[in-house]
Amino acid sequence: MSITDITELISKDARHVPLGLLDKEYGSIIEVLGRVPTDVELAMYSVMWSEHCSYKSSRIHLRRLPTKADHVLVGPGENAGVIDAGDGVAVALRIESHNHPSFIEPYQGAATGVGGILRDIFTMGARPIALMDPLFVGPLEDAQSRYLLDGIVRGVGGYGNSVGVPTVGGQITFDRCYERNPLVNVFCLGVLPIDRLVLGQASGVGNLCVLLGSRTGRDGIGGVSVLASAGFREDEGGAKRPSVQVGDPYEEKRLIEACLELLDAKLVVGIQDLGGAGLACATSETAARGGVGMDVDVLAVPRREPGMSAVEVMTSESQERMLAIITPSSLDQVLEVCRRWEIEATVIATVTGADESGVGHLRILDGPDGPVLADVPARSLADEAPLYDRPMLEPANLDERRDTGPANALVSSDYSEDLKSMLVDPAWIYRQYDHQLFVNTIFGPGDADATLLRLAGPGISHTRKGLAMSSDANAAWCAVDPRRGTRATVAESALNVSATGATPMALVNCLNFGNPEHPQVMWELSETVDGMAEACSALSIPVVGGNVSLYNESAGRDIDPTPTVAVVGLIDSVVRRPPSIGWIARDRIILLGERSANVGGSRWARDVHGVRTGQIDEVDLAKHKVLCEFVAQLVREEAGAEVAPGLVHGIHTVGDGGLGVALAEMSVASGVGCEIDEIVDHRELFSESVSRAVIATGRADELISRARSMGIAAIAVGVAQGDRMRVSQLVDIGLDELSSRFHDRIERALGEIASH
Amino acid sequence: MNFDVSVLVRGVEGIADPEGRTIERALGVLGFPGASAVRVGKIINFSLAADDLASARSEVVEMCDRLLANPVIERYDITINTAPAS
Amino acid sequence: MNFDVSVLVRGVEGIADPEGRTIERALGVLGFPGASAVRVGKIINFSLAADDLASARSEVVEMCDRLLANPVIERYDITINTAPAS
Amino acid sequence: MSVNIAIIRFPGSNCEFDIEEAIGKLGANAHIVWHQEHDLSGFDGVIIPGGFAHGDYLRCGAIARFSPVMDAVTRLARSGGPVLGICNGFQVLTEAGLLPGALMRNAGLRFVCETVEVEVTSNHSPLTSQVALGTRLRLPVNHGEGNFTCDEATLAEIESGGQVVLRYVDNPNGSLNDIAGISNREGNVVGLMPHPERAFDLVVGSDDGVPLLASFVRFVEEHVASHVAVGRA
Ligand SMILES: Nc1ncnc2c1ncn2[C@@H]1O[C@H](COP(=O)(O)OP(=O)(O)O)[C@@H](O)[C@H]1O
Ligand SMILES: [Mg+2]
Repeated sequence: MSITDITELISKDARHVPLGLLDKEYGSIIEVLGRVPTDVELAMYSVMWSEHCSYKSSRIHLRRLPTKADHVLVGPGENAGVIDAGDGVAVALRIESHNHPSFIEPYQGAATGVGGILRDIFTMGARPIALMDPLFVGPLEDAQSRYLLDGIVRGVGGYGNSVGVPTVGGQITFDRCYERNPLVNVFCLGVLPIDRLVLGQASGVGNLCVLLGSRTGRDGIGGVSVLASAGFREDEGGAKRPSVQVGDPYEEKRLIEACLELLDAKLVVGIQDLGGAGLACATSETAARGGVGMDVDVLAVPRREPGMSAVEVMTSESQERMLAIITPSSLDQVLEVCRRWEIEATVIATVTGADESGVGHLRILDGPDGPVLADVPARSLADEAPLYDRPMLEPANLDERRDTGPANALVSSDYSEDLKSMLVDPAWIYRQYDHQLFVNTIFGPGDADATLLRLAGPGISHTRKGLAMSSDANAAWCAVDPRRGTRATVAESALNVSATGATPMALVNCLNFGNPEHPQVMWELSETVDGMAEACSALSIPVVGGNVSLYNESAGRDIDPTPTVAVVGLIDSVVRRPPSIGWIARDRIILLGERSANVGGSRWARDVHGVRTGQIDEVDLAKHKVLCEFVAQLVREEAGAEVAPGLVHGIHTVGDGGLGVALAEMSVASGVGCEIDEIVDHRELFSESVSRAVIATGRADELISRARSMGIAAIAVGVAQGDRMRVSQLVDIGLDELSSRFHDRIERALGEIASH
Repeated sequence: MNFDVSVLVRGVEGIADPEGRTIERALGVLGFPGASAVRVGKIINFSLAADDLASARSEVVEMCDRLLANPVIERYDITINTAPAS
Repeated sequence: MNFDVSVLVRGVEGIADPEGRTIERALGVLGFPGASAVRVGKIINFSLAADDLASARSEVVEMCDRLLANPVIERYDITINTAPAS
Repeated sequence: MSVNIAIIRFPGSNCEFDIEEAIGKLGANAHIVWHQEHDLSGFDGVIIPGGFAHGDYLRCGAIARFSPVMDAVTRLARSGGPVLGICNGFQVLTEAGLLPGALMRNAGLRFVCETVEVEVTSNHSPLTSQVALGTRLRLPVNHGEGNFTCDEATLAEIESGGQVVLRYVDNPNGSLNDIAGISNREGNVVGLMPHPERAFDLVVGSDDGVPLLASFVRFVEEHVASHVAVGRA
């Protein structure tokens, strides 16, 4: 077909417009097929070529991330990244966003976010053993934000608790940029015996594809193209309602057990979860990865509602479904396992060979020998979406935004009150989550800078190893300088993991950004990827997976760039509980890392004074790596020995809220106050310069000299004692008040305890 | 005046109802295979002091929209009766 | 024959109803102080194939006693209608 | 001689592996038994673990009591065999009528996962027979429906009969009389909301669950020994 023919076709036929496809994308489809697509074909292209599924705006940038290391078994591109943890055990990890659905219906949006990420993990053959949920909502003063927070937290808990996977950590950020566009990121980690590792690939002509789990309903049709790939205009929540999905954790629980049993019994050739874009995605991706074709009998798909069309069946995002590719001879055994777990299992497709030119075709048939509703190269759906190198534009006022002058000129009349106002205990959130299941949780939420689990789980051999994980994000840093802010975020996450004695092994990321059609947003994304690549290379942490969520905007306003990272690390031997964030009376308090009096980009400047400008300090990544290794070594000595050396009593990294918040949290955690005489400038108290940690010790000289011998700056800033937190002439707060302001912040805002 | 209010909240058509499905399966296992299309809803009863029936109704509609039902996935039916004078 | 069944399950008198209390408090905060004595129940709707109304009823009573309600804390009311022939 | 303890697994159970590990550490043989089994002969005691047996949408434990294995559990309980229900297991035992009362939604309407303090208030159960009265233990709770309730007559009966075996020091869920765990009148069936198997190693924060589960294993051993003795006589 000639270009003019195609152009003419497009101008006559506007079927693609409501599906979110551009004219030129429609043109590409016609070009691939050499004809006008059928309705089913067009619907499948629209969901598979959506931003959410195809990463068409971000793919060319993501290529710059470092993804390789000897221990990486599976990198980006599969459902989850997988690393080798030694002793025949592998760890699968991934993070995803469920932002738009959580704004429309917070409970179900968050719940189905959890459900979706779990399937990404067990589809690799891993048993999910841990979830983390970085959340971003508007300020607690805003009624809608409180409603969203409540629903989101109930949703995460409602699904995670009953599906039987503990939520062991997360993060909560309150900022006005999320007021009409909350972010719900969900991280999941699973463990597996290495030989159970399986990929989402179809192979073997004549093999059968079995659809497992829930019946297909009209839920979430077009969720990826209409919902996740466009922003919210004013008051649009209502119009997008048909995309809401309802989660069923009990179905998912049985699905996990049935799938792991099928994999253990070696009954499965390949397996893939059904997420965004439903069956269209699962069938085309497995066929494309295996270089084969597939004949799908759409009539065979069990339905929840009468009268569903083939388009609806192929694009429905009904939850709790998996597609398993099996040999015909194992069908009876597969059905038997599913029957035991009360899982519906239906053969819906067969694997077919490639055509003479080596192309595998995905064909959708209406009945086993029925009319062909679609016939497209599988690869064209899965891998050949158009890639965009969208225009990028550096913001004009960068210099002004990065000027640290205004922030550093700020003064307050009452620094004690400032500090109290900045304290938030996320316990209200994690108390609603089972965070102890599998009895692996050495450090759960709130205990330490990172979560620390035993590396153990049903079905894997027991070791003394520990598995650390931390999720981090700081949009305020990134808003001013996405590249530097992302480097700092990765550095903070690596240091959090190191503070539990672990060596960082892998990172997954979730890039939450605004509208990619805004050149400034693409510039932010590109800078973020570069910053992440630089930090990960310098710290030797491979990126094994990620997720990009674009169009996070409301009423034309983009959110601040919010790259969330989750770093996972390993520690060889945990025989004792390592030191956490408490201290003991009479401990000396040591600050490791460079002093800083820069409050640019800090929460103090932003939340207390409303100043959102000012650069954070640059992280020296080479020095940071030494600090991470030093801190991990100190903690490992305490955790790995039957008799601890007792050099480190407590440790806490300095991040959001600066030294002031870190010291306050350490006081509250231990019930012992502190007397800090070395810090006399309020800016030093609130600076968020990363690459720093506070250590409490009874043997200050030994600790300081060990640090300095590694080239790490170390000074004693004060002592742990008494029942007040005192910092020179700046801060003086009774421990009781400090504790109640910390613990009660969210409950008070939600009206669950009366405010003063 | 006092009114007896009853608000019935149910999932909108087409939305999955895992609770209903689980009950249906359990009823089948227990020997009641004749039960089908099980859907579960919630009923909220309360008494309301209001000037008259019309203002009671408009108040209850507002309660439903703001708190009792989630319009994205639920619909509601309101029944109001005059409470017997006590 | 087909019947439309509706089972209303409520807490027995005297047992605390934390959900009702919470809703009542929330209504007060939202500016509806006139609502009182809020109680929350569950409504289970389904269709039932049975020979006649009497056998439908006795089947539903059995379902309630065995599964749908816990007599320690709940009581139930049954409504059965003949389903419109379709 | 080491005793055989059945750990019942429903499709939605999730604490079965945790309790299996704990019981194994105490030297008993723990076997996970599928809920569709009809036969528990060969087992000396039963544990119903935590989780969401059948999704628990209707009421926790409501559907579980109809699983085939529950007939066998009931027979074992009625013949004096030791039965322990933890969290969801406690809910299942009340629904099955093996323990009095019921567990409602938490008073705060929120799921609670935290470590709380409980006090041993009776020895009249397999779980506490070896633990001194008044002992205070720190145990994790993890539930949305742990709010124990019953009618006044039942309450009077369980209080006077020494059936309240554990009480919360600081009540997390609104349960009547701070009840955290109860036994049946005969003292061979016991249920509790806290999770002793989650407090089994100082590395994870507490080992206060050990005395309770050790007491249960000891009770099973004594039950077996007394039956053997009876059989011989
Ligand atoms: N949404 C959440 N879900 C679960 N745990 C959370 C959540 N938010 C915060 N936490 C936990 O609370 C603790 C404190 O969080 P945060 O203030 O972000 O720590 P830090 O600033 O020290 O990194 C951490 O252990 C974290 O895992
Ligand atoms: Mg953090």
